[in-house]
Amino acid sequence: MEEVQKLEKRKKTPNKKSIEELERVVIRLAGDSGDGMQLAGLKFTSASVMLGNDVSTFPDYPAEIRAPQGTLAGVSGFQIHFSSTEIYTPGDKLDTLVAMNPAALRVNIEDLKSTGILIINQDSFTPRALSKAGYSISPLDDGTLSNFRVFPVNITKLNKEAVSSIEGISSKQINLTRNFFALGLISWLYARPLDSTIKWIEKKFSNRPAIVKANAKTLKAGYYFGETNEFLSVQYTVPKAEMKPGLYRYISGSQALALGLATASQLANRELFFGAYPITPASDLLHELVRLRGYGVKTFQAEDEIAAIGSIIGASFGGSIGVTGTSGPGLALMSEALGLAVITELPLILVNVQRAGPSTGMPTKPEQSDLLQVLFGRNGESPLPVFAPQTPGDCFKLAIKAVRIAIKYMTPVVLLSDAYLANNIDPWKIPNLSKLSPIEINNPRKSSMGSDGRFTPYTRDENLARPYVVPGTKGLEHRIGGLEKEIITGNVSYDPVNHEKMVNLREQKVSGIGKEIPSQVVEGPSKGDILVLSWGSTYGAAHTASENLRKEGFSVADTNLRFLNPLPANLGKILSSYKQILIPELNNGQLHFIIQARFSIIAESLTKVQGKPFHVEEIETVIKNIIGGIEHD
Amino acid sequence: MEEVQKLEKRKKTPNKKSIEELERVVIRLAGDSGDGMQLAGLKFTSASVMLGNDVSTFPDYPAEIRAPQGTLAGVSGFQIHFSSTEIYTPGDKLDTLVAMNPAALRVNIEDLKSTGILIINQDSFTPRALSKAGYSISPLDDGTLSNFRVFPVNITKLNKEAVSSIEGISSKQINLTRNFFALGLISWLYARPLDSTIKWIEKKFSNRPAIVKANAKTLKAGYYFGETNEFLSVQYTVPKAEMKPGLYRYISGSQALALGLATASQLANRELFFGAYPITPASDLLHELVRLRGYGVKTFQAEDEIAAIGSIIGASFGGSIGVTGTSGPGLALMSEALGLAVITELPLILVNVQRAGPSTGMPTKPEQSDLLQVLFGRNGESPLPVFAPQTPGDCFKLAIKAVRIAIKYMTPVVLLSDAYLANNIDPWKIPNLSKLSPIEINNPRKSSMGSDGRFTPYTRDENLARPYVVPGTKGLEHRIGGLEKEIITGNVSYDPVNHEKMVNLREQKVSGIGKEIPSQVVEGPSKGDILVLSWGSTYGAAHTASENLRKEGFSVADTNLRFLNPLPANLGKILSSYKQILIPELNNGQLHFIIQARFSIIAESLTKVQGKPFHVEEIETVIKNIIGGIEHD
Amino acid sequence: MTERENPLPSPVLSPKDFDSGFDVRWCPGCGDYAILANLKRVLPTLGIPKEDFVVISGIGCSSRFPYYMDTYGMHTIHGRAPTIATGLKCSRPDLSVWVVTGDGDGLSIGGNHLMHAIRRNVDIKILLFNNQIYGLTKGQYSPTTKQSKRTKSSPTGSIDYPVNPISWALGAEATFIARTIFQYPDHMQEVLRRAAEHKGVSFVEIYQNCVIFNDGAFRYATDKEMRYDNVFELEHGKPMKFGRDQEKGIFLHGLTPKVINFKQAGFDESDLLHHDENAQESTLAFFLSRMRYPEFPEPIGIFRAIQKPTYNDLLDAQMEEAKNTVTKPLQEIVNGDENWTVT
Amino acid sequence: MTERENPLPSPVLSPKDFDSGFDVRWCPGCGDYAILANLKRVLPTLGIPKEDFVVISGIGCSSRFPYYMDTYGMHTIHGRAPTIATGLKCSRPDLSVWVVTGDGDGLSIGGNHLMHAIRRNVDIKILLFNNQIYGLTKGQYSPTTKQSKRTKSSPTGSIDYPVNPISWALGAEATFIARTIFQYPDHMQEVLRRAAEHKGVSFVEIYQNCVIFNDGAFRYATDKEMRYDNVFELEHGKPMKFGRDQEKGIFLHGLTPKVINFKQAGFDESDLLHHDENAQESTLAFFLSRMRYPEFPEPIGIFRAIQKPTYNDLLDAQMEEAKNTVTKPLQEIVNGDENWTVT
Ligand SMILES: Cc1ncc(C[n+]2csc(CCOP(=O)(O)OP(=O)(O)O)c2C)c(N)n1
Ligand SMILES: Cc1ncc(C[n+]2csc(CCOP(=O)(O)OP(=O)(O)O)c2C)c(N)n1
Ligand code: SF4
Ligand code: SF4
Ligand SMILES: [Mg+2]
Ligand SMILES: [Mg+2]
Repeated sequence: MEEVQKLEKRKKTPNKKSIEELERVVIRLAGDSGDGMQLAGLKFTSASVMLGNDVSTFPDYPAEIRAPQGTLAGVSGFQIHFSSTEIYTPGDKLDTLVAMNPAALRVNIEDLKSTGILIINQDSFTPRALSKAGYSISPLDDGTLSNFRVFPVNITKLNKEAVSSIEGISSKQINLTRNFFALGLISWLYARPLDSTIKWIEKKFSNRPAIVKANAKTLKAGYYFGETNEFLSVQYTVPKAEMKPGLYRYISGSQALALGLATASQLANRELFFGAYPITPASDLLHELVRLRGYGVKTFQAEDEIAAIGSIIGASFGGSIGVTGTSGPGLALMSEALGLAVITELPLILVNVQRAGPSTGMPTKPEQSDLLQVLFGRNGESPLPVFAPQTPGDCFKLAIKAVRIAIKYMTPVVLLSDAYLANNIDPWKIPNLSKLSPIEINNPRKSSMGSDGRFTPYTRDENLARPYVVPGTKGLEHRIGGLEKEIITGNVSYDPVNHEKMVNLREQKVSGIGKEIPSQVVEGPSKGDILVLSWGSTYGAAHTASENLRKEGFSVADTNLRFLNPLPANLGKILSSYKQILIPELNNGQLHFIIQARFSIIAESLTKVQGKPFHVEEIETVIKNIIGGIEHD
Repeated sequence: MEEVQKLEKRKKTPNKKSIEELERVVIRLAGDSGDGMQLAGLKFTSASVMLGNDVSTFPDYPAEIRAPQGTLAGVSGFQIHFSSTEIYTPGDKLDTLVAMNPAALRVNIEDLKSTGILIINQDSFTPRALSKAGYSISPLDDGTLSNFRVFPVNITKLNKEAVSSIEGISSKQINLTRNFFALGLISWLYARPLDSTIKWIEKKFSNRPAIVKANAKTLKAGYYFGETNEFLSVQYTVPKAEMKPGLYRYISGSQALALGLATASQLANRELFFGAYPITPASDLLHELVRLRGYGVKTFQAEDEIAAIGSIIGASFGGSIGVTGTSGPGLALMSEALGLAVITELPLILVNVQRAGPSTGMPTKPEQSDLLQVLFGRNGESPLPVFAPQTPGDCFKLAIKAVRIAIKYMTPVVLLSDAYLANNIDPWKIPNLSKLSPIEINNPRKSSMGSDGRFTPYTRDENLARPYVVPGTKGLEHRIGGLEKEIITGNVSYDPVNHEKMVNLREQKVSGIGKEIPSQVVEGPSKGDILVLSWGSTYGAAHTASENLRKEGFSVADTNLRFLNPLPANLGKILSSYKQILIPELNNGQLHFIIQARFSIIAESLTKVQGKPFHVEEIETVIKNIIGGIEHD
Repeated sequence: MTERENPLPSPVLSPKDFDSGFDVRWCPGCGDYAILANLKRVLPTLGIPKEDFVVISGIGCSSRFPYYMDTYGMHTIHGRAPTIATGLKCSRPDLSVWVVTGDGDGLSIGGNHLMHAIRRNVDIKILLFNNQIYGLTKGQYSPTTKQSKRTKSSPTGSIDYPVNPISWALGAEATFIARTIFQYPDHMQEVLRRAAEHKGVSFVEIYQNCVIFNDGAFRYATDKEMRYDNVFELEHGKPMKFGRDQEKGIFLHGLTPKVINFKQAGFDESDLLHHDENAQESTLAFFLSRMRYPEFPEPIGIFRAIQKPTYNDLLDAQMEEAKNTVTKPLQEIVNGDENWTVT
Repeated sequence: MTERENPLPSPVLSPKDFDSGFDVRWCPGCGDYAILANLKRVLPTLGIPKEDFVVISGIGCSSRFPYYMDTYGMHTIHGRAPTIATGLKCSRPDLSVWVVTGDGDGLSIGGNHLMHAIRRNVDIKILLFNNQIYGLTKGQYSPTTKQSKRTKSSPTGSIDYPVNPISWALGAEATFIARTIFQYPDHMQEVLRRAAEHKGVSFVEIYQNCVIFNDGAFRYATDKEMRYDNVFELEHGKPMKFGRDQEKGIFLHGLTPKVINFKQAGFDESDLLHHDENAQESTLAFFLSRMRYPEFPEPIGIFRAIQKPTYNDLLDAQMEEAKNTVTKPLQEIVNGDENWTVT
């Protein structure tokens, strides 16, 4: 601890280097997947957040568990955007890149801004490592990096020097601390304090004092190296962002979803039953929820996705809040059972964390290409509500909303997240749970008894919802199932007109959820040249692009759909207020298809199907092109 | 045989009754599911077809295997429309109804035209049977049938009299021949010869002479009864239809599909591998194909639908023509594997025989509600061609076309049939197989070898198809799979730009199939007030309605889509030539959704979701309403 | 958690109380009727309130079962009943959860779920109606259909080797396994009662005759003349014998069974193999499951009944434990370990 | 039917010929490497041309296998490899079709397909890489994970009872069943060779160490000090014995195994239980499958190898028969029995 105090003092004594203030910065730490870049990135994020910056991050790790060391496939990166103004994306181009080996350099260099800072672990640029990364000549020597401000540092060596004298540290362990040296160095560069990281180290390794020492020591060594070494001549600071007052934390989409679901369970005073089968990138939801068992969250690892959704249908029938989480291939397997939930009108939540398809596709990469599947991927007319959170924090909100709607309307609800949203880490203003309104259950009413004295499970309330009656309730025994059912009694019916009525009732019930959906709000002018209509996680990039262009004086508005079915009631009116509608999405135009179908309009589609989120710039460019086109008219 | 000759003679001797010629007639034979109505209907159809009528039929049987005798649920019906002009549907309203018991009467009476002929088996109208059918008073007595020409006949008694003297006939067997008495009676009424039926009986029961005798005898007894009995005073005839010269048979959609697939297999000179799991109404395809084993059709009954499609993916990889057949719930289960076929670019055919949904729905009833599912029910961007035959005969044609396209373009193809098309029986002009052009295989070309001397399975030809190389081919060993693959080499690739290119290539390949699709042809005026745009099996009703109205002088054109993806290239132009587009379909507006999305137009939707095909009249009414609306403009 | 009313004291119930009032829609003569009648007789005797029973089925003729029982029920989708029952039982351990399935529903499309429910020892009661055919889809062969049988989908004879449901359930580590026959009412009621009382998964194979598509498949076991030679009842601790005069006995010969007319041969009952349904290891039960007609008489009754903690109990124990270790309200978990205040 | 070239005479192949040139992407130290190396050694010795091998896998670390073999191959979807292999083998009986699967891929999501492929005796070779964990999804428990194990999805210990893959395969009526261990190269090669040569389905469980998520799960069987007491090799016709000095033997005690230091106790080898891999009934194999560490030493090698016509042969026989009975061209079938001419 005295070490830290010393450090703090040092920081206060002005050093000879100049300090420059920046509005916002994007950095990326990249190395081999064994190099601990994710951890270093998280700690840098913590420190930035504690400093009061607005932050957005993007972790990016290899598909393989342990790809061969030093290969391009094994590169792991963590991007952090920190800012003194509100930000919505992890940033496009990098101000600074830290590359721990040649492979990391090769994979990431194209994202570095020209004149950007490039910190390289020079020790790792061995001939063998270079050739593994596919370099025949070292890029340090061939002039290809001349656009950047390159700082080769002997990180391996310096780290070793810092750590090797500590007692109880094996040579294998020594190299595992390199990430903290790098973190120290970059922390100095952007004037991030080390205390939160040191506290974390102390807690994490509390029973391994040598490891605590080693990590802390090399962290500081990196910091001092930046401070004392001549070649980094400028230190950058990013002032506090103005943020709404309140208690904040940072949170990933997966965490927020898990917490939202647990909160919903408490609000409904019903157990949450989470049945799932592991699949990337949805497994984290299971890992998060299993640790919330103490809060009435029951988890069940099923034998496959069909069993997962089956289990939650059973649990929902029993009165629990049935939830499952999956990704594309698993969703495909759930199609049939989801149809059963639709026709039995049981509440449940299906979280689909989208990844790049088709088929197995690119399992770790984000995409928004399951939208049409969740809407239409079932046999027969099988409508259900679909919501898509826009940010990690929104995952919490929409998780609660989904449970509320599912129970109130007796319907399955799909939440569309994606690999980006699930892993992305954003600061989040923590809600006060006691302020959230309880979720009420649709209990049976007197009117649900038929003339023969038997319970009629398909009587409907004013929302067209049927009563939620669970086994164990005396006198209300009833049977439900997948065959078409008679209006009111729920008995099996093959009557043609009854079938048509039931198809329409199910449709009307879901459309009726429109009244629960807030009016769509547009940012920017309420009429004008162009409206950027995004959905779900593309919010950040779309909004930032629009805002940037508004600042440049363009007539651009933007709005993000969090409710894909039913669509907000005022959407049609909004769409008709702009000359052009631009729909950016991480697929081949699925929302675009829906919008054209629903509103018979011609909209522009901007698609990106690269397993990567949009860059702000990509959207800006297209908007400008379109506006250019309009002005030529 | 002498009996038949006698009968023939009798027929030629003019009887005292008057004969009236009709253009077309719709009759329905209805009874308990144990009453043999399907068989009687089929035989009546045969006879009509032999007479040269155009014919269309619609069998309708209960969902239960053996519903309790005499109940409404147990009623089985067979409708026959026979005509001297071309017809396209089994007809809306009935000219004649034969009701073998009170339940059959109750279920079917609403479809009988007023003044229609109602023949009733009076013996079955016992108090017990009446009450089973939910009648408290006999409808024969309460005047409710006064709109019809009612002919109560003691069919049970008359049949017994005809048959009981035959040696070797048990009392149980006696009652089983009643359907032939009824068939005889109605055959007289519409002047159908009995010879084809008698021949069939002789063949069918060749080793049970007593049964042959009994059936033949009661058949004739029924005929003579009609002829001699006073109360049926008019005999109706329907002259031959003018049909294209050629060899004809009658055929159901299931049969035609099976024969088309077997023919395609011969054209491609590849074994057909049919892997399926039984499901109503698709099981018949398995039953038909298993009998074609002698023609190189291998069938495999899998443990479920996932295994079924898996097996055909394996068989296709091996070089066979992989085909599966299923219905809604099974299709849902196949979603994931279908995506694998898309990304591995293997040819296969999935026949989806649509039934009423959602979930288990009404398994025996037709619906067109899986269109969006086959287009979009897979994770990721997963395009594939979708064809929908319009008639049983068209099933044969499109089965061959599907195989041709699948192999030429290396893609799975979906054929959308439905419960109506599968069971519906139409006369069919039999094609000459030797006139069909062979199906060629996309063999590997020199250009498919990479620079490292390894085969590159994702090289593409001018159609963007990859070569079809099967295991066992020396030197072309390669691996395929569900992960995104590198352009050309097919190696696993996580490269963002490669992914986007592959997504687009798959899309373009499927769009490119457009050039294989005939230009959409419109019947009626090439521009005008209204275009009726139907798809698949709604062809008959939509076309008949339009034609009827054209005859009445309305400006109505009609066209039927057999190719749902890609859509015919000239469709956009056609759509723009009419003031209104009306899209009738047996779902809640799925093609309507697609058309609006693709062409940004406003179209009218006519939906029917009753598990029943359209009546011509239903479409006529809507067309007239719309035209009325247009004229008010 | 739920709007349960106080379940005690439960009124005395009769089979009629379990009548749902629906028209039963099986074919006349279908073996399913007998099973329905017997279960309706057993349920009222269990001391469980009617509203605590739930019957979950898949798809098939047999799976129409829930509609005919005035309990809670769900007629779900093909092969998935065990998954729904598992979720229900885990979330509501207070309920008595029954699964009704067929040889197609349970062993063809649903084999995996059945196996996993069995393996986990979820406390559900599984009744497999085995008619060795797909009834509802009108007569294709099933995974239990005898090889060479001609059916709709195998006009020249099925080439599938049938699975042995009892051996299969043993391979899946079932804690309770029994077999009974649709025409053995007393036996069936006893087996159903025991299945109900077993704490853990109960797997009961019921031979059931499909009169339409596979009539007579079990005649060897139901025919008055034939049954004595082809079927024997397992009784815990008792010697295994059969025949019209109980004159034939089963002997253990290494690891294979031998049938000997032990009375004639001068053996004593005590020389016969004795049944031990509680044997911890499943080898005896497996051995018994291999005895199939026509080579051997077929054992019916309880092959195995052992105690292992149920999945749902283990799950609840972990839930309890977790709840007991909770020290802070959910709000604090939501707040997280690292947070900061913006003022 | 296909564009096969004349497959004979096949050149002499070496393991290197099976190298696909892809970078192998398993974690350093993963047990999968050893299996890959051993299979590459066995395939060239089988006298089968390289182009006639096909390796089909599902999804999982293990399922990346086909990419590393220069044969035909397909990396399919999770759990479905047996279905694809079945279709392939039935349509192309001339090929040597291998399935590579994991404990999750094969026994969790894919259990049903595996069971049905086994039951049907399709002539495919199934290798189940059992590391008792889900590797690819980063460490959740699998159906073979030991109870109480803490994993990502069971932080306080798994409550699932594991399945015994050998017992399970016996319940599915496998005709060839074997077990081997990733660190027993010679044994594995012998087992793989026998599996390849078996006509019918071959089911081989391979213990495989996941260094990242379940390291040491099989230490009892691979550790130099421990293996002698914990593992014994089954040899057809030979007595079952083990121990550093082969001093311990297996005795049959009714239907349960007994382990006795038979040398000390004065028994002769001939008193020991002898292995019979060809036993028609599967009871012996089942009995052996129940011997699990730590209560018993675990048998490895071939549990069972019996002959039954394969599914694909039966299918081809029916096809042949059908073709032989064909008397008229397809055109006549298309024409139908009842037709008429319009002129
Ligand atoms: C996903 C799906 N596939 C297929 C079917 C069709 N199907 C319904 S029941 C059944 C088999 C029934 O056999 P079994 O379980 O033995 O029941 P049984 O009718 O003999 O009682 C099949 C194949 C279906 N309903 N759903
Ligand atoms: C339909 C589907 N569900 C889930 C997954 C995710 N998944 C991939 S591999 C796997 C389990 C792998 O375990 P195992 O078969 O034991 O293979 P290992 O990695 O241990 O070799 C899972 C759950 C998937 N790819 N597809
Ligand atoms: S088809 Fe068979 S199983 Fe189904 S109801 Fe009829 S007799 Fe019973
Ligand atoms: S995670 Fe385990 S099984 Fe997968 S490659 Fe790594 S060590 Fe092997
Ligand atoms: Mg059955
Ligand atoms: Mg594993």
